Amino acid sequence: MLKYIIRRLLMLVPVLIGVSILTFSLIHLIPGDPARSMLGEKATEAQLELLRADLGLNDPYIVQYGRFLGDILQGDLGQSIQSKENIAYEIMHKLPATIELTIFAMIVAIIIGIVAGVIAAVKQYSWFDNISMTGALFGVSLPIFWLGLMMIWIFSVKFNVLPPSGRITAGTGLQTITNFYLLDSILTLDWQAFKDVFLHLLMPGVALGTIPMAIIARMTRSSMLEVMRQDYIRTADAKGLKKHLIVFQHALKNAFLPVLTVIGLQFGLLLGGAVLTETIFSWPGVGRYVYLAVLSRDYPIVQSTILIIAIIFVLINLVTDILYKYFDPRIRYD
Amino acid sequence: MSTLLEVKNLKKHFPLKSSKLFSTEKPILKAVDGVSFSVKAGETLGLVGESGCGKSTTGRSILKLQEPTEGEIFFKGENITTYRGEQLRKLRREMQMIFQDPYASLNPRKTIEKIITEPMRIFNIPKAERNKKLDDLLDVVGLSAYHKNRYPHEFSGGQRQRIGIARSLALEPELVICDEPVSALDVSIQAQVINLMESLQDRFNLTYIFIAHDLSVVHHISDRVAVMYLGKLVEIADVDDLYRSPKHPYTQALLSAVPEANPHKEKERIILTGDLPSPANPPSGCKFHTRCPYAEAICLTEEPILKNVSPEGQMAACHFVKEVVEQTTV
Amino acid sequence: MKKRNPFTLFGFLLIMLLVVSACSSNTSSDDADAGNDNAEATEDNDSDKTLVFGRGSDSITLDAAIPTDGESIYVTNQIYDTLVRYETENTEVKPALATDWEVSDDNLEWTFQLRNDVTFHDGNDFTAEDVVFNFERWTTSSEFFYYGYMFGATEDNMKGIIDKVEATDDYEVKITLSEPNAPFLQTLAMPPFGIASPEAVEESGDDYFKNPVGTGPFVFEEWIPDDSITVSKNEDYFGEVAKVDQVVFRVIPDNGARFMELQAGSIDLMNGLNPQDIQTAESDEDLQIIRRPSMNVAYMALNTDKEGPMSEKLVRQAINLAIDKEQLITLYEGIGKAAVNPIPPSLWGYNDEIKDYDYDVDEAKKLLAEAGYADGFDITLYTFANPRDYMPQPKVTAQAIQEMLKEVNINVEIVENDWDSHLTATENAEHDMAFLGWTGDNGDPDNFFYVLLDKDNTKVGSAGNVAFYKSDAVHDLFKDAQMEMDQDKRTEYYMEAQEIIHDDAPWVPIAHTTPPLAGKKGITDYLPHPTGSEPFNLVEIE
Amino acid sequence: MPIQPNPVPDPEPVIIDQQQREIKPRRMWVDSLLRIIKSKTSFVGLCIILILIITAILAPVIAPYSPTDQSIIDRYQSPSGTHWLGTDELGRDIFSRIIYGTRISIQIGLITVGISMVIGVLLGGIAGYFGKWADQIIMRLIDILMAFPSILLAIALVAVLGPSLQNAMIAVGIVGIPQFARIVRSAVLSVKETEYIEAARAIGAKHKRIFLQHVLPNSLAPIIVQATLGIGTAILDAAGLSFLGLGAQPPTPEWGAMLSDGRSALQTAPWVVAFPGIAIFLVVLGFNLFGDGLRDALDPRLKE
Repeated sequence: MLKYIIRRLLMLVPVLIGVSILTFSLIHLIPGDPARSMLGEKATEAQLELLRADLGLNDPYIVQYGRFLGDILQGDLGQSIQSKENIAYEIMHKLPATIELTIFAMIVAIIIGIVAGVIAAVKQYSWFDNISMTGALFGVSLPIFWLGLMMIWIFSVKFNVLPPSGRITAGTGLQTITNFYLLDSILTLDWQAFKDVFLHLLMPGVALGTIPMAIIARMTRSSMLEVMRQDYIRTADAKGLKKHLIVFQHALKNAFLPVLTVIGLQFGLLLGGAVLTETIFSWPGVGRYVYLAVLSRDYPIVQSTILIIAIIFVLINLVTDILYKYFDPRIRYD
Repeated sequence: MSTLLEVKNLKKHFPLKSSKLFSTEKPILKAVDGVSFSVKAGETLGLVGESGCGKSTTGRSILKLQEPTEGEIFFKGENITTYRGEQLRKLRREMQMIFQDPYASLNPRKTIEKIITEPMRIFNIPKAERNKKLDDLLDVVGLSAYHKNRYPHEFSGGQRQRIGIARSLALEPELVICDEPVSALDVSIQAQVINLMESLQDRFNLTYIFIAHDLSVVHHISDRVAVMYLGKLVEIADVDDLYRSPKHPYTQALLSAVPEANPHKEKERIILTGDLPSPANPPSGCKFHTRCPYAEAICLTEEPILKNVSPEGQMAACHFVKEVVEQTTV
Repeated sequence: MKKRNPFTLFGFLLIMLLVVSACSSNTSSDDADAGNDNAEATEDNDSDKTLVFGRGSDSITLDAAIPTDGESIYVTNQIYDTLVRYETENTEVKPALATDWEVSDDNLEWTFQLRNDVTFHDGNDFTAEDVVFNFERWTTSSEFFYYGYMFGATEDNMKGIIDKVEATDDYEVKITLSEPNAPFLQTLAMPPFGIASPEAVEESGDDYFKNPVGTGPFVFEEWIPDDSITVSKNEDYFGEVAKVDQVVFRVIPDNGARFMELQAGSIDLMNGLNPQDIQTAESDEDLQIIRRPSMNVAYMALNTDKEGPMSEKLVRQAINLAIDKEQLITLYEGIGKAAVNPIPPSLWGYNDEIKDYDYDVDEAKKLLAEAGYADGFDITLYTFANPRDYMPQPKVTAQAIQEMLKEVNINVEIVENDWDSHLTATENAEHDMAFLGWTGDNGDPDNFFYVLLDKDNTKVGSAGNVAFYKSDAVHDLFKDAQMEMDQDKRTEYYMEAQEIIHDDAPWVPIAHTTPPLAGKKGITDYLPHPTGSEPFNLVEIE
Repeated sequence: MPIQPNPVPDPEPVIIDQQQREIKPRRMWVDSLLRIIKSKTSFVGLCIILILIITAILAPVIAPYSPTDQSIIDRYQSPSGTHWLGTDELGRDIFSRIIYGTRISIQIGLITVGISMVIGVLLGGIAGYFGKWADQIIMRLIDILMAFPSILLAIALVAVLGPSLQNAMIAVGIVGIPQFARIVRSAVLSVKETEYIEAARAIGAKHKRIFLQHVLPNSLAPIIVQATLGIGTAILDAAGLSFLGLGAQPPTPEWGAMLSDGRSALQTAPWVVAFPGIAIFLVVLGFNLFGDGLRDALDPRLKE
């Protein structure tokens, strides 16, 4: 197992290098002079020169890349053109918001997805099966930005039961420790804040979790159906084991592996979907950060944020693969 | 009869994937490990051996569908081992192949016409000539013209193999390598196809290398037979000599397994013990020693070379050929 | 292989979550601590009154001297004081850091008596030397745009018309001008001339813009970019100490979402109400609409400096003719009046004899043909994503104009940027046409005319005159008006200038608005100032 | 143990039968079509797609108004007899805009998938066909592309290229490349091992011919499935970019952009947001249903 992990980590190195090269090149993909496109077409030559020197655009690419890589390895992601803010600091500040949102969305997706999938499989061709699978099909086709707006319209405008944006009501006075507000409110036993944060999470979380929920439900169902056709399940059935015992003790355990892969993949995709969700719900995370940076042509921010998210994505995939190997009795790793 | 093809010390090794994480030593599968023989124009050489012995690899290496690891191949006196690209493509006109599996060797998305005329298209033969040739070929292999717009799946195995044969003859080659052309076919159809091939040989003056795992099939069509075991030739001889008096214990074992037409004739069957060793990890010395009933100490350490064992030019690779001869002739 | 229960996965995930959070708190322990302090501070005053103000975009900077945008000034206005301030409801000047002032007969020497009981938020005493420091600081860089606009500073003459600033006593400052400047006192009341603590400026250096220190009614607490800025009451304020303990400026970019937050009660007050939401707010018994007195203009600047059609007067007039302002103004849902001149009619000096270009497509086509553009041309219209007080629906307005100009074969490509980038782009003259607007800072017409239409302010990279309109005749009139102290004579100059401007048509004036704010019913004494921002010390919340 | 082989090979009818089923091209298409029509869901998908195409072609006939005609006075009218789906912020007829939007969506779907497919097939084909270092290099490149969440990569690319529908299509197209490349590669790998490819080499066919005439046609089924599903995803992603203001620019009646423009009136005129969203949803659903059906019909092994 350790060997496998080491090998996977080694395989990660070229991918990460590639990822860094690609994000590094982003700024050079800008048609024309990147400095000019950041400062506008009538910027004076002196201003341009200043920015070029600032970004080191005059050096050969290889030198620039080396410096870029060196800076990253030291945790220096440069600074914003507009606000001159330290980007690494900003990302560290905003990342917890995004991670909290994606984890919440994923938990919603996993719980509802697996439960719906299992019931649909156990009661194949029942009305529940039909409805939940139709729902799942709809789920993967829904534009989440539309879903988000419709949820706001229904739950905030029509019924006014959920807050339409943000992470927390200003002035709630939550003591921040980890910047994962839900966790913070638990740690400080601030139940008022917990409720507030939870309500804020609900709509964006569900909106973001819709697609993975649908995919997990479909995967769970088909994987369960396959497992339940296997001999050992029939044997268990023949032995007279209780139905729910068969389902949960035997079938689900074995049907879980393909679901796990899907979960890992979707987790990464959520990071992308977060851009739309965070924009709609004014969620102060990295998704909205990178979006605003795109609008204001703040390329260093775009570059760095994308790099960080890609690294997280790659790591999540790695963890999924390792978990997969860990749980799969059929796979050996020597 | 002049020598059409000569193979000298042909080797084909495949590197295997290492199962260890950081091993410097890469295991190698020696599919063909030093094979030499020659084929005369107009004759048929049978190449026989169990599956995995390297006979198909030998055939593919001669056609250079696979690049030989070592050794030389002479075709009409020219060393074609180093041929690449355009030179090699030209060579295809003179050397062709008939494949083992008639179900897999025809592109399912092309019509019979397309399949058979494709070689001619590749070599830019004019359309009129192509069409005439197509009709001829269909006729020769026993199919009718109305088949030409059909797809392979509409034919039976035997018919498909005829299509494959027609394709290989389209460029009028001199040498045809037949890679177990009938092993996938029904017995009744096997005979038809072999008869067809024989008549085609006469008609077009073809030279065959006929690969088979089955001595009985080869007996009928071959002029000479070469027997392979784990990437090596163990015996090569005229067909009649070989069948009458096999010199190598492996040949003997193979022959003894061939059923006789006369059920009353008593026959001593030689039963080989043990499994076929893996070519990735072949035995030392004589590769056959693990299963040879006559094996002795020398066989474990020293590899026998292929040598003349009879005045007729029969060759075998065994340390004890003489004794073997005596014992079996008694 | 042993059997493992896959459901330990959930446990595993939870542990991962904990580890990740632990890591994040480790790596950013500094700010986590800072966060703790803040949180504790707020927790201590749990019963404190916090006013949450929702707005569309974040401040660009908290350094009072730099920003030109309303959102930044909104906040700096709380943190800083100026020598003089405006009256709460109009642009009359009243004492602030200066208690008294007098001007010499030649109108060149201004002497200010300063308060002696003021301390900066960092504890330093406020003295005359600090005023000198600030004035000198403003001449060190063209980054301090307002100084340049208001006092005519250029790269060659960074001081502009301010010759000398001296501390004649600990609490007396003398400012010597090189030429008379009529709106001078009005100008000094503008928030950009807020006095910053010299020590803080020097200490923070490049980071001063996010660590502002002034003398104002509120003390800066925290800035979470794109999210919120928190200021808390200055207990030692020399003026009226704030009635609320904290003001949080929250960024909620979407007007609709912001209004929903207000409806939901998570914010107390907001600007940038969508015009179409006014009715909803009025019919909501928990909410009130507060209208800001009008002193602004929204316009479409035509880049007269750009080679091609925009440099032709006939084309610019044709564009004015081709725009159906009556239709356009309906997009304002009753909060706007069609604009004719660059200044709002409420301001003195407004020329009401000028008749607006009538909507006339045929005439417009004729003019275009005359200018040689009968077949039309392609052109860009730069607009911004975030609504502004004077233009609540920039994108829709842009589309409406796009469609109108299509009638006269002008093919408009809309380029939408966020607010910061829009300012940068237009200052850099990238546009053919651009939306922009202006809210008067000091109640003097000069503050509109000189900033927006004088050739002095056409420097690419920092232009306030984004039409890049360079008329010497107009420049002379503006200059004369600046140096003339008599208001009647100044009015004459401005009347004449408006006629020239109307004819040259560097703009399509669009609208003057009375920007609506919406707030909870419980808010009292919120008195919106015509200049667009006001200190919050008088506001009371239930 | 007697050494094999038995001189009389077993005619294995089972294997033959199976292989025959796999390689009946014409029959396969007919069968697939029948299966799709029989399956209710994929039939629904097919219908949606057909309606979409017909609508796009007949847009000027179907739409009661021009998609860009504005009448500001009539803005934000709720759905009625004159304006079936109401009007938007400039008084434009939403129904007409959605009808014309079908053209944009089809254009987006085809061009984007076209970009992904051509490059993906090329890369995946080369990787699978030539193997070795070509495979190594290409697949590492694909790995790198796949290391980015797709929407994010698209956003980054648009950020660099500048916001426009054309650039959004390029970006979404690039983001879709890895999917195609991987699918094509694995299809090519399995086709490459077949004897008819060796046969083609034996008759002297050049790589180009072998690839285009033999390998590609036999790898088609998964490519078609991916293309169908890909169109749905592409429309969704491009709408997302337009929603963020990074795609279609006004006055293009692109659904994502329409939805985005209607946001500010969510309280007073929710239909401005609702209907374009439903249009996106239906079309994406159509391609998803049809793609799923195609997958089941064309290649049972590709089932999830």
